[in-house]
Amino acid sequence: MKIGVFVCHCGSNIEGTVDTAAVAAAAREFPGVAFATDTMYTCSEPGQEEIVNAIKEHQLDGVVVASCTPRMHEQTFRRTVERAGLNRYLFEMANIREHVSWIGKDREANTNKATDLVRMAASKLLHNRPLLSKQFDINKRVLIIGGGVAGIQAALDCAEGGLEVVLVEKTTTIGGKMAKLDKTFPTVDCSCCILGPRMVDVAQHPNITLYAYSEIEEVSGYVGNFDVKVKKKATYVDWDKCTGCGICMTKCPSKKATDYFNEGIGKTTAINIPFPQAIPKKAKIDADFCMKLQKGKCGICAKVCPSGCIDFTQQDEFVTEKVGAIVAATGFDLFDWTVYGEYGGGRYPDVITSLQYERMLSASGPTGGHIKRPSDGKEPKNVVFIQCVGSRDKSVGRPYCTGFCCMYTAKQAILTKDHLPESQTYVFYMDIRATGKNYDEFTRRAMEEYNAKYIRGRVSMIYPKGDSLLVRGADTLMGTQVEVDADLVVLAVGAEAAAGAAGLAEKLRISYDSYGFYMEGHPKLKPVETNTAGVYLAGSCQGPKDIPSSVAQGSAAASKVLGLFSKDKLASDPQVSVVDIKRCIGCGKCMKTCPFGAIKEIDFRGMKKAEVIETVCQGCGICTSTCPQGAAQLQHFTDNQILSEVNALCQF
Amino acid sequence: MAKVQFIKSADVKPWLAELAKEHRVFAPSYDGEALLFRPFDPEQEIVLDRAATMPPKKTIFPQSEKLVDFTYSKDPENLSRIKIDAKANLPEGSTVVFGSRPCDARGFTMFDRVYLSDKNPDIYYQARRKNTLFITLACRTIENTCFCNWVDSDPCDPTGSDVLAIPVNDGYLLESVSEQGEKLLNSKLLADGSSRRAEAEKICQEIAGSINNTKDLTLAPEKLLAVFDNMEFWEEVSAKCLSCGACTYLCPSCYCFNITDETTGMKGKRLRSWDNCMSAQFTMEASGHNPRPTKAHRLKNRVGHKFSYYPTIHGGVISCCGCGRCIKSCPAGIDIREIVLKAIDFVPAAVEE
Amino acid sequence: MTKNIYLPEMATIQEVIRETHNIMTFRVTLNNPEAMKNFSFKPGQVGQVSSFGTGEATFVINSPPTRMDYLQFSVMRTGEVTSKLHSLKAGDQIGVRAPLGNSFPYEDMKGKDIVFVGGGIGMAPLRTLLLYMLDNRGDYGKITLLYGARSPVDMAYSYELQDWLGRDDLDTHLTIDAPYEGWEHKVGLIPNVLLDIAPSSENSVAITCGPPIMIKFTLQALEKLGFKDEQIVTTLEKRMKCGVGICGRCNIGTSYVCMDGPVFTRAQLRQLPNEL
Amino acid sequence: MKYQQELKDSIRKALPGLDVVIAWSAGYDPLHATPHFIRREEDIDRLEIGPFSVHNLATYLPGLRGKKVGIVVKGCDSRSVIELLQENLINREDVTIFGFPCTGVVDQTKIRKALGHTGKVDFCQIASQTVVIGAGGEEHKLRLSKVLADKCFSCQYPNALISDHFVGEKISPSAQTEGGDDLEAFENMPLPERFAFWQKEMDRCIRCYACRNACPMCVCRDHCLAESRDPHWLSQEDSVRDKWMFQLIHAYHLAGRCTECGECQRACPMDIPLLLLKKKMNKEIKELFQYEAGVDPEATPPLLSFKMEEENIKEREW
Amino acid sequence: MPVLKGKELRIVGFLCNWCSYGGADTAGVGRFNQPTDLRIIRVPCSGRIDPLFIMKTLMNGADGVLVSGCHPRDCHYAEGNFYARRRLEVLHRFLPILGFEPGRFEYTWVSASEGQRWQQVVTRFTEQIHKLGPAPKIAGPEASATLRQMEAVL
Repeated sequence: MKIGVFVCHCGSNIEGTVDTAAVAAAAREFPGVAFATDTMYTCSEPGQEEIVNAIKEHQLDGVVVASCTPRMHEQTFRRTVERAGLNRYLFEMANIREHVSWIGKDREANTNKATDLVRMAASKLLHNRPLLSKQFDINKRVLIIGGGVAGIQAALDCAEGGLEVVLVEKTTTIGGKMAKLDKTFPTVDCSCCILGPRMVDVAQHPNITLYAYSEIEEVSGYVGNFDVKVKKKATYVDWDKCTGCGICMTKCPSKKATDYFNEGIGKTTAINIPFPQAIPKKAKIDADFCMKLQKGKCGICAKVCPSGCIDFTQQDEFVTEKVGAIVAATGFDLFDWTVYGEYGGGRYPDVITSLQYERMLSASGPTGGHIKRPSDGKEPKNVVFIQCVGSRDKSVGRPYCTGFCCMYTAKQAILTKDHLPESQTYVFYMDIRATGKNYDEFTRRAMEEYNAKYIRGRVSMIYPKGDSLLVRGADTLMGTQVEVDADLVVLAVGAEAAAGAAGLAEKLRISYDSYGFYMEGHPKLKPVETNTAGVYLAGSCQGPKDIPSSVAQGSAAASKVLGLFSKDKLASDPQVSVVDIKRCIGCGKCMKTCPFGAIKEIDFRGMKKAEVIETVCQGCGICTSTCPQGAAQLQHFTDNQILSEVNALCQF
Repeated sequence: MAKVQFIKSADVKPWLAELAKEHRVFAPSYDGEALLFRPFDPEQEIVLDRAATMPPKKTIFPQSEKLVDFTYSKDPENLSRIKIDAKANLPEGSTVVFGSRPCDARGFTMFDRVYLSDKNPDIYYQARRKNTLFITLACRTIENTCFCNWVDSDPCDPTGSDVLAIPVNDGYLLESVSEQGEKLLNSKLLADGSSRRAEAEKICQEIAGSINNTKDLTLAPEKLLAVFDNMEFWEEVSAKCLSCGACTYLCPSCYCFNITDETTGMKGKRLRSWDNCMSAQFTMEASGHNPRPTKAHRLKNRVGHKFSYYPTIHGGVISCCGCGRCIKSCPAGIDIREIVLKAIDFVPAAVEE
Repeated sequence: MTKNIYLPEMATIQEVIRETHNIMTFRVTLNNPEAMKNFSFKPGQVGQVSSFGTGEATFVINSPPTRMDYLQFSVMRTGEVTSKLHSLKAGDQIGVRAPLGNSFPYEDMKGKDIVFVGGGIGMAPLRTLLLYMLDNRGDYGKITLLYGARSPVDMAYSYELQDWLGRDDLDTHLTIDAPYEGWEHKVGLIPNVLLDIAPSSENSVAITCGPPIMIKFTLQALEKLGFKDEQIVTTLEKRMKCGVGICGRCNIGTSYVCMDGPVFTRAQLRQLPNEL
Repeated sequence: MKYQQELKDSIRKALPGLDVVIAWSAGYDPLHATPHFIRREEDIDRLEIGPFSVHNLATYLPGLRGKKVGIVVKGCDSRSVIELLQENLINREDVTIFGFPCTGVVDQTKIRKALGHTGKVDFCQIASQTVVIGAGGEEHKLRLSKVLADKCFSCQYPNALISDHFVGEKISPSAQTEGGDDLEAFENMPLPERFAFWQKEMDRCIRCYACRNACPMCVCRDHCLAESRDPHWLSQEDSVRDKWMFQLIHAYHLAGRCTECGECQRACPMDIPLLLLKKKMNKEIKELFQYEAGVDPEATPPLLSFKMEEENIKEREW
Repeated sequence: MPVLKGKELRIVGFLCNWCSYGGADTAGVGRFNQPTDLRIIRVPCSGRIDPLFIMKTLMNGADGVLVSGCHPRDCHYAEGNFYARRRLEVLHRFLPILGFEPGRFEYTWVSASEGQRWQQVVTRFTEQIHKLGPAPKIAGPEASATLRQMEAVL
């Protein structure tokens, strides 16, 4: 190999403390180096031209640039050498700026170190091989997991973009948390009125296949070609026949079933449709409460159903969908606030969550939009809101800010006043976080126009006092203790990762943070991508988000999918692991440790061997360091390449 | 007429110290639990009453040696013009190996026929061989694994040695075998030993009598060839083989090697290192094809080479000196004698018409 | 002083020719003019070619002894050394230990009709003998060449083939395994094409070289055409290190491919134990 | 050996369904046994088990994959079988395991040392705790405990942990639970001495790779890094550096897989104390992950798995 | 050649591309002064670091080896550093049996944003190695007792 070495001055950034000419001179003595020079700004137009010309003039077949970090310009120079006809992988960088010139002033030591780094790069380069991407077909269908507002947005955008969409929702209806809300901030318009039509669009869109009351069982394959096994959970109702007429609900004798949609405010029937605007509007039997399923007696619903769709023998069903991309939009769950003993730990019926309160405010909710205390059904006069329940609290392992509670509390304070003009609201808060468009104005309105009393401080205890509650807390601005009589206490419960998020992440082979929220590809630059190609994120599964942000992410994820599918074929990153079938003994250790399921077992003339699925491999190299006989080699970081660097640095 | 000298047991070390002034001297001493031919060290005990774990093979045929040293140098005018300077360094100086056994010394005669052929002499081997002298110790005790008598040798065989030392009661009778050997016997520590020849001869006879009964291996070459294609035979005898190299590396007559290159920066070397025909790598071709793919094929070649091919090429001489180290050191207890005898006795199953 | 059998002659690559996607031909001269002038070999003999730092590999000298401007080796990329050789360019230095091994019995072939059957890289050893015979054309009878490859792009020495096809003292047949656009010659597997051409075995010698599966069926075809074992010559390939019968890995029973081979008649091969 | 006949009967019954049964028979002298491949009924008679049944026959199993194989195992050998099963290197349904209660095997190096040089060995009798060896025309009496392998003193699994046929009665493990006295002693040596120790020991290595090939868990054998050029970890030079590095490769590749059967050390013709490295590795693995190889066929070796929170790894203040 | 005699020791770092290499870059961008001994080998993930590389580096005569990856749970490849942690910890505990001071090898986690932390890690590790001094060197082929004698010309 004939290597060209270009040592960059980077103006005085490098030259200031490194004798680049001396580095280039030393490089001329290294094995394989046929040309070496120092240049002013290698990354500049003339600098790159110099490389191209040198490649042609000296018939170089490998290039080392000693300059800044490869994280900055590796791509730049790879394109440069490609322009000169070399394979982009016949290029190495020595980082003599961030790792040398900028961290010390000793010119002798720096020059020596820079020389070492160039030696290392040149030695590695001697072992580099041209690598080529492979093209492969893609299945232009997208799976969206979660039918909340983010999922709905992503589904509709993708469907509008002409893609076939498979939307999988865990519960019997799409709509997610937003469907439960009465109003939205800061416009105080009807949540259901905004969302409802979008939900109908989903139901009616010819490109969207909706699996409600379904979950992801298994995901295999890779970007462009995922195989997804979906579990359609048994509803005991044949949805093909169910018209959603609701007669069954009116006749069902079991009326003590948990009303999940209404957050447990009130009860519902064992067979039910969660709410009138549900999509799909289909009934489901809650097996835990159905007398027929529990005791074998009853079956009234079957008798009254005009379309004969009740099927008590129904089983879970599995379908496999082939898709090319996946959007996870699995949302969040509410923090279990009962860990707070000071708020009663769940003992006081009149301490409720904000979402329960939301259902109470909703005209289609269990109370028909009337605010009633759960304990006695009376209208409350004093309503106390407590902020940051399960947010910004290290003691319960939730140090992060949920972000949207300040706003919905302001909204609820306003609505409380609207519903009960005689009422007085109090808000115990830590800080008011109102950074969105028109947000701060909104919280001010709650205080100024709706007379919500904001008290900066935490609540230390809630006591029962007669038939109401006494809320004791601190007012840190006044520096005093305060006690407020409360007829109803609403807790602004924070968001946490949805139950099962971790399990799904493992199926999707994406990572999640220590709270269970999914990790985006890059905190700034890849907000909806994950580190698994072809898997995107939307909404609160990545971290708590309000509606506009969730919708924005839904659209962003959709645009990423549409962008991905704008090509007919995908190119795989050739920096992947390759198994030398002659060396492989089929022990399977690589398969066991691959975080991406990118290695499969194949049969080679009757012997078990490992094979890397190029398109799934992400290039981490765990298999390479696991394989005892060195059969699996991560391209561009092979054992020989790393050993050559070691040997260049330490030869006894 | 051979020179005959006598040395008292107590004078052995002083004599070796004398020899060490002019030669590199190797003698058997313990390194851990292994008895090895090590550079003579007056501080160390020399152990002569038992055969060494390793034969003194390394003294002429090092485990690895540099065949070629090469240096790259660039033309400063055109860095891609690279000159390569390749140099061979031949070993110099003379060596005396003390305490080798007749089988050990005889092993090198198997090398000689191959390494010192008229057509292609190996000059590295040649340089060491001619300058390495063996003061061989006749065996006083026989082990279960000894079978030098099967391969046309005996415990007092001087073949391949320069001096034969026969242990007598109070010392050793030293008989020169070669001219060079004779020159070693000029020390003042040595006395004329002619008077004790009879005693020594008696001892030799005694020992020869105590060795295991000999077997006639005349038919081995043809019989081994006859079972060449009988893979069932070879699979059975090789079943317990682990394909390691203990047998070959401890064998005084195994001479196969590998050649590999190593480079560091602008310098490099071409190494010759011991290789092992029991390893699958030995005949593995770059394409992945292996003419000897299983241990059965490889053991067949090893036994075949020693007891059939080599004798066929080299006038009937079996390329085994009967030292028994391969049996003793085999982690699976393979007994090469058993295999050869089995092949000789093998009667092909009658084919039913 | 005795020659050091392990020390290669330094040589310079004069020209590199890319034959196919995995075969390259190197034309080399020994650096020592004296050595180059005195270099003599016979068709079929091989050399150990070194890339210092990587190692040696064995290749037949496929230029004929009658054309001594350079020594030619054709290298198919299979392993470490061949890959390294493929990266070399004109002007680069290599080492050569040659000639090694035996040669084709070209003297015994005088006055006879000659049939060459080569497949893929197996054409290399045939080339040296073919060119030698063409350079001594009067000594030999009719010469037939059948050369086959998987496809036209896998055919080495394509630049010479036109010349060979055009000669009237050489009956050249080219074949590929499957139809290919623009291919004007035969299509079919070598043994089948050989049966079609059906060269006479009368006073003939067949020399064949190629991949094992081709050899197997070509031998059968030759047999059908009446070629006796003594009339069939082929060359063997084995992993070699020393090239001079010492290191001990290329033997088949008592025969060392590096010394007694690589050229064997089929009759000789039948005498060897079965370990190819 | 008490149960020998019972074992033979058991094998006789099973043999018709098996291609081969691996056991031991008498070796080249009365002090040695050798692996014995039983294919035919008449081969059974030569089977012998006892203190010379040193070889870990599990080593042969991966090479016989695809065949129906019977294997006689000591307790320690059975752990290798378990480990091979765990790594899917053999199929459980293809292997028939014959177990017996093992009362310990000898260490040939210790015998050799105890006897000194004797010449020919004529006989050997073992009666309870004494070994009587007839060699060089004399009788040598040795206490069995003087020549038993170190591993037997601390043996916790004298009975096969996994078997299809177990002959005899199970015996209880050794009272001595702490193995590795030599390791402890070694770890008390100053670092420079340890460094010097290995240099000296590795110097005499002849690179025969008996240690590797005798190891039941070294399943790469023909594809080992030791001889490979791509990857090129080692040169073929006779240097302590390369030889020592190979042992480190061996030890590391066995981390969490080694059952301390000691075959590496037993096979070494140069008597290099190779087991020490593996014992150390095992000790650390056990401390870190409470894991012992070759006990549970369903377990995952610790270096092929992880926990998000590692109880015993204190990532130092680094 | 490699080390500046008397000034530097040979210290080799293996850093994952996504976190620690970035952290070292961040330290550079921040102009956080560091000792010059360390040479960094970039690998995609700490999971790519075969502990044998570290052994090989030490066997080749390095005085110290430093490995750094993403903090646990932050691995770009989700699990790489979890495997690395186990393997490196085992190695760390194993090295003393060979006679290497345990402090010659350390592993740690530095994220791409932790430039300052990287500076501290490098400084501290370099100091630690200087305190230990040059590592004991392993004999090369020339040190084989037999060979040495064989090659000695009398």
